[in-house]
Amino acid sequence: MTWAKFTTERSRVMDFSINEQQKMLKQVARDFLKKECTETLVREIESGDEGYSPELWRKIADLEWLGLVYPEKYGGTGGSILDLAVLYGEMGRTMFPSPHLSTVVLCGLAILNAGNEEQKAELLPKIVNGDLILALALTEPESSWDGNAWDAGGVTVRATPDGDNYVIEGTKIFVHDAHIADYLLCVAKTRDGGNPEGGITLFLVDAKSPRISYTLLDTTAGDKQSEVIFDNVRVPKKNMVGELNSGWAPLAEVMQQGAVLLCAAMVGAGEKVLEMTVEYAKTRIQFEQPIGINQYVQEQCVYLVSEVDCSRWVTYQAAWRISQGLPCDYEVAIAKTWTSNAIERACWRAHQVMAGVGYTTDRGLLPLYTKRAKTQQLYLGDSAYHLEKVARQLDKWPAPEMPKGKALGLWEKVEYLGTPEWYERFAKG
Amino acid sequence: MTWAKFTTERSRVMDFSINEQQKMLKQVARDFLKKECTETLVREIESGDEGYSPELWRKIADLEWLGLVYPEKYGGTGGSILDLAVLYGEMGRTMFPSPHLSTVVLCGLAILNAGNEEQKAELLPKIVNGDLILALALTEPESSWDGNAWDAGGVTVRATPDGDNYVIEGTKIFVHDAHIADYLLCVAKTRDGGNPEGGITLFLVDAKSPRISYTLLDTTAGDKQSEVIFDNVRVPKKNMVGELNSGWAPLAEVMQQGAVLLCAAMVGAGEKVLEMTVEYAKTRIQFEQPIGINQYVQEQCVYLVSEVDCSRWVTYQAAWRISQGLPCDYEVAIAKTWTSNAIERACWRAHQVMAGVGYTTDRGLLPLYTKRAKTQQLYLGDSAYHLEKVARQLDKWPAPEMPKGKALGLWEKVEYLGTPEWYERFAKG
Amino acid sequence: MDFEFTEEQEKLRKEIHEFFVNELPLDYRAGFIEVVTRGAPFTEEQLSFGMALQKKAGKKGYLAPGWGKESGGLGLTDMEQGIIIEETGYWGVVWPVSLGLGVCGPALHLFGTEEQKRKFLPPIARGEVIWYQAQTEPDAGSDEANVQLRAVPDGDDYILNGQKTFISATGPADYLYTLVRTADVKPKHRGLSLFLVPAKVPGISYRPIPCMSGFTVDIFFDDVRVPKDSLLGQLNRGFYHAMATFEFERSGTDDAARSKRYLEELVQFCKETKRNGKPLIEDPKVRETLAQIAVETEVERLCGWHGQWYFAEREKLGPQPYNLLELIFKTYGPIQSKKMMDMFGLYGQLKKLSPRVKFEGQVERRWEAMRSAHGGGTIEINKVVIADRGLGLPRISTRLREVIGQAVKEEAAR
Amino acid sequence: MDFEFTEEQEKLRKEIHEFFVNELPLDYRAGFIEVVTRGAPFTEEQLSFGMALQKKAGKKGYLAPGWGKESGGLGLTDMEQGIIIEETGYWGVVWPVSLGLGVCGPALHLFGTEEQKRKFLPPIARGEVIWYQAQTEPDAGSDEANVQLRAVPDGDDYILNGQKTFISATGPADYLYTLVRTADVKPKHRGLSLFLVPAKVPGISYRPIPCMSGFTVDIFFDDVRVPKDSLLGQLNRGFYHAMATFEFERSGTDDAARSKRYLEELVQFCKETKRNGKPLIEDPKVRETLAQIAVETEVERLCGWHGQWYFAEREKLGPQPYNLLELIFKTYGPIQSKKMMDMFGLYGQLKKLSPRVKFEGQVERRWEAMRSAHGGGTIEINKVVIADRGLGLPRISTRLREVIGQAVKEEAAR
Repeated sequence: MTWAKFTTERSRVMDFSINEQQKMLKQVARDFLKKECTETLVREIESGDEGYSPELWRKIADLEWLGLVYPEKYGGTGGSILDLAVLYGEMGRTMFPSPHLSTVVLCGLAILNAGNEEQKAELLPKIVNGDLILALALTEPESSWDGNAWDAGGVTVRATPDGDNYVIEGTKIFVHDAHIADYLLCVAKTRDGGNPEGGITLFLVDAKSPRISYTLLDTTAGDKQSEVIFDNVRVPKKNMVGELNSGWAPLAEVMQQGAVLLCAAMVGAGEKVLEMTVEYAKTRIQFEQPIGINQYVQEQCVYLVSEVDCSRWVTYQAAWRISQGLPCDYEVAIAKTWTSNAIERACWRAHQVMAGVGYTTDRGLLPLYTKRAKTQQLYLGDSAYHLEKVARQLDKWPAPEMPKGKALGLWEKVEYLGTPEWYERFAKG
Repeated sequence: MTWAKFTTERSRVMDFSINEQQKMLKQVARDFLKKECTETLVREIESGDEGYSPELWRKIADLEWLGLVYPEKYGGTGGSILDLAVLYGEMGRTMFPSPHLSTVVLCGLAILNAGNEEQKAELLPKIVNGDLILALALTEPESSWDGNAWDAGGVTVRATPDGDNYVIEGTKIFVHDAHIADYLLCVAKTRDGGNPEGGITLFLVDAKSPRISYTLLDTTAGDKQSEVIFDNVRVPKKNMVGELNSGWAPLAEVMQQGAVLLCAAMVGAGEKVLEMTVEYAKTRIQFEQPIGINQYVQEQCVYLVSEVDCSRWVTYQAAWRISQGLPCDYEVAIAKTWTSNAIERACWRAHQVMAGVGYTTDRGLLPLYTKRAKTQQLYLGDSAYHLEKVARQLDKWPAPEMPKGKALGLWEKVEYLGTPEWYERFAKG
Repeated sequence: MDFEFTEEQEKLRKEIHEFFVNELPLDYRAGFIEVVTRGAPFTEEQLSFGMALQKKAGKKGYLAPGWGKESGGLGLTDMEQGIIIEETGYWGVVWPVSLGLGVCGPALHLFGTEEQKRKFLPPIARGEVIWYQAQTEPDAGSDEANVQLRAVPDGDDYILNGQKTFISATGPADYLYTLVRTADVKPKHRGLSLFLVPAKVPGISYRPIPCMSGFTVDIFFDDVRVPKDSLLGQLNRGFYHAMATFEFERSGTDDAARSKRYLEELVQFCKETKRNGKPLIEDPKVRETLAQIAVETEVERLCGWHGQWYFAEREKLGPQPYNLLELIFKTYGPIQSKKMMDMFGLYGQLKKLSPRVKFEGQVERRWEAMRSAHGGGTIEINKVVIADRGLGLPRISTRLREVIGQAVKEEAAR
Repeated sequence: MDFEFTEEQEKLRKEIHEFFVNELPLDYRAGFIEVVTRGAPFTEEQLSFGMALQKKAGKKGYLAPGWGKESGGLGLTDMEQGIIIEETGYWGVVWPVSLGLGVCGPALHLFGTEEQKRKFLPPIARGEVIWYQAQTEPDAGSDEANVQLRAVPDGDDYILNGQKTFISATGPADYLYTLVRTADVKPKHRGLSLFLVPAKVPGISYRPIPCMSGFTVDIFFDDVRVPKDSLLGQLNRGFYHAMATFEFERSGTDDAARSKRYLEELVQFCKETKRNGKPLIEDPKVRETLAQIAVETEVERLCGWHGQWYFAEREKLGPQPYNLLELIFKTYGPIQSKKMMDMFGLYGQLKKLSPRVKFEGQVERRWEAMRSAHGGGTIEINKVVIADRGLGLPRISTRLREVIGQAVKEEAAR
């Protein structure tokens, strides 16, 4: 069907589509992951101890996925966070297990943004080549309980200068990929009093340093998070990333980027869950009909679409704004709040449709999608946390602009219910 | 179909049915209201100024509805709150507009419980005969906003002794039936400091006293609530109901009774809304079929049943406990929290089914049921208020009892997922 | 991908914005402007203000910016149109001629003769007329094809008999856009035609239907004679024409903008108003409620713009398989309105004109309006459409419905 | 009307209560006792503890208190049975023989021969055996009558071939209660029969199905020979027998009691545990969540008791038109489990055995279990039943489904 064309031309902005390069990246990733990141592999990694496949890590280095957002001078290809979001969509789709977020984004981009030239020149190419795995050690046992896990105010792990070193003391928890990391990017408190954000310093800590101990936690999604105890660990001063007491700003920036990329991964997972569910609704026969003929089933599928689509839009908007260097606090917080909840709901709806089959852990990946969504919801700020960030933006809203026309008193005296004054004139006239 | 009878006899307790007298009361009320409380009448009263029908008020006096819960010595018939709940179900069903709750329950029972013999002998027979209308003046402009409208701490209207009188000063708001009342039962503060509940006194104030002014509010449901300003109103000391500073306890009791009766009225309304909706679902034809064949419509009807049934059970449990003189704080709070929300949801579901027809205000009463439910939800404590009352009961829960058997360590070492140990033995054995 | 606008587009937005800032009265309230410009413009004063504003906007081309200049438009692209609609929505303005703009206009563009276009389009674009969309009938609600209003040819004319109901009355109508049965065939969709009928010809009468919020009418057709050129498009293709036009109703950037303005006013109220000595916005529950609504409003905004973008790109992308705007609005709107009302406690029940009312009773009005939000079809019909067109789930076709209906009847008769 | 119990009933309750207090171990956790007594008793130790406890309870008659003494019961009324079940539920105990008690036992009472009753009932009541209810098949889930497991007569025996799936395995089974196709007729419901089959006869094999929480099995029947007296009730009436028995599954006072105990432990945890220096229960959001769950748990309790009461009065009142317990449980359970998990923030994701786990990981376990709570049928099937039996809404009968199925196929083929 062709539509009448009322309008003369198209506008190039407010564009919801991805560009040609992004489409290519997406297709390559889709093909690669379909072949390499099989259901079997995902299961193996889930139940294994490493939590990732070193072999695939190598392969994605070859595909340039590890340097996608780094400048060419460090071996990267200079892509944007939006490009990376496209890739994360595909990784989320297959639940590709890897320390990409920890290494490339949370630690790597922090180094890129805050590190000195020497650090960048040394570390970033290694990341790009797949030779280095990093892990962000931020959250702590107390702060994770008290609700300020992602705030500077929650940091109590302390770094104290001692000659050419700093000595780090305290416990981090829920540290993703710590067990396989070469370095930990440790967020430490280096000043008392004042705004806590002004007293945070980042340290690159050799993961094999003496007096660090690791304990793997056992989590819903079987992803690998650790408790990491720093028992007076000595770190050379040159391992400080950025200036003393200036660590929070670059960290906050990568956490926003990370949050949006988590959303992108959730969106990719949601797309897959939607496909699985609709496919099941169309092919599962009960009472001589595909179950998708039932409105109860349709309802779940319809809301699944809306959860996934809306998540995609809020996520891409946030990723695009980051990529454009535009203010994005509001959009990132909205993306993480909405998407975290929406994809959890989406998985729940899929379970309603797929019932018994969706419940088994050996005949499909739905349980794992459900559990991954939960972890991703919690990571880098849960819904409640980001909702408060949204609220802080509302705090800053100016008073709504008021019109300037003459006051007319049109609303003062009359309720709007019943039959309007003009009606009789019209109906009888 | 007959059921095999495994068990030898029936038990007489945990009985969800109403007794024979209650059934009779219900039937009489149903017949009377069907005839007298027509849709036309309800509409007339809604849009009129009085908010009730004096003629019907007289008739229900003849039916002994005004003395149902009073002792015979005052002209009553000695019924229970449970009996009254049955009647309120029927009144709620037709949205019978009357000052029954204000007069008979909130004020009348307060007088019965706290008043002196002289007050009771004078006032209660008049109530029973339909000669007296009373209104409870408790809530205030500030307390209604700050969330302590129903707490002693929210009372700022002050009564100060002056010779043989008390002088009452301050503003009450959301006073139901004040505009037609002969007396107001005014809840006043008579002591500063200490527990506010110990500083409340009840006064019967002649509604026509000088220096009282009334302003009708315009509410969602078109019920008649007023702002009442006491500008140094003089009240004779003998009009004090109960002892000085002892007003809160009897008031709290009637408020609980009133809350449960509001629930009973909501349940009756919910039953009617359910009937209307199911009837519509069965008879409205679209696409050659009754719309009730659609699962989307069935879903609304099914939840409507559950909202109404569950509301009935929690309500009757609370009413029964009150009638038995058993502790009921938990059950009353649960009844009001649940029922308020459930009946609002029920009405909303009815609108989903009845769409346009449910939306018109001249072809059915659904809009009015919806709006009445809202008023009843707010009156005598909204959901949030009663939820906090539930929480206070949780505060008092003792620690759960622990068993005393030998510790076995059965849960210490094993996750419950995967294939159990005994399985191989069973499957292969 | 791009989530912003060009400088020129922003200039246009500012121009529209200024138009409203200058034209709307000082004592404006977002929650009530609708009363003047749509809903039920109640008083004669409200109606004349609304019509005067509409004509001013029409003169500037703001009503139908996407239409060609010959039709009274500005010949702008769909995206600019989206911006103008969004800005209009932000101020809560819904034009009395909105159905003329959103439904009749597109139908005329798609199916009208040159003469019809010349005659009808410019007055719509200039905002000089009011159109009703007369579609629903007592037995044709969700089942839109079950129309019984009948047109019988009689010489050079048609004679119309029947009834329409629940017709939104945005002021005194000039014309009706109406779906009429012109043949008794099966499937019944194939016997309907669209007619453009003057609102006040002999034989047409009206009856008011008071509603929970807003105002609708019954329209009765009693031997109404209209000339044959009142037919829009092909005879007996009216249902399909209407469905094709429906696409134009489905994109909309105004809904979220309206919600946004409303939220802005509520946030401001919560900053200025104290509870227990502290600004309301510092209350954790209020804070959470407002932020959650802000999130949903942003989602709604993107739904609207996604629809607009898709619409703009339709030649490249094909017809839009589904549009989530309505689903989101009808899912979250009722919940939001309840949460807002709950924030106000006992004061939530006070209506606009009540003494002691807070926030001008806007929460009460919104709650009431959202109790029964079925404009443009129930949410259930919306879900049916998405399941069918968007997901290709098995569909109960018209033919199948007839089979089932028959079987149900037989079974009941057993 | 009465919402309490007699003194004697309270005495009975206390007796059962004491039984569990004395028999359950000190290191008991409500959230995990199920692992031992049902769900997936994982270790051999857990299994033997569960079976030993079951036998102790059986010896006292607590397993089937409503059955006659000749069958190993106590001959008590339905209400006393409700009390014992409630008390058992409070402690989170679900007997390994629960399906024997709740399904096979009633079916035996209703349809069994005297010999079958004598043979099967007492071991169930004594808790000496484990029964599986083998109903679901790959193509017979919600459509329970679509059974393909087939029994063919062969001399004095039947030969069974086919498969059952998603069968809850509460321990090593002794017997299977299973629905089998014994005739190919239309409607397909009329060709099914119930069989009682020893779990370990030649030709039966099992395959484990690991699930999100809990454990189920596939059961394969490969030329399984069973004697003709394995048939329970009438030949080809099995579906109707199963439906009649279903009524016994639908009343239950244990669900809410289990939720209540769980809530009590959580409330206690929230009193003992501080967040930001204050007991968790003082956090407004936590407080609201706990209170809301308490309200829903009380509603669930009354649903259970209403069902029990109705069941007890069934001769006076007729068959129960609907039971809301499952609807309520499956509607609120998932929401509750999410809210509880959210209370724990990052700690919510820690499983029972994880270092640093809080509240023994009970919230994680419950959340996971409630992601997919379809035991006893999906909530959708529950709604279909209530709409049909409870409300008499128009029903898509079997015959009609066949008509529709055929029409859909034809349409797809067009």
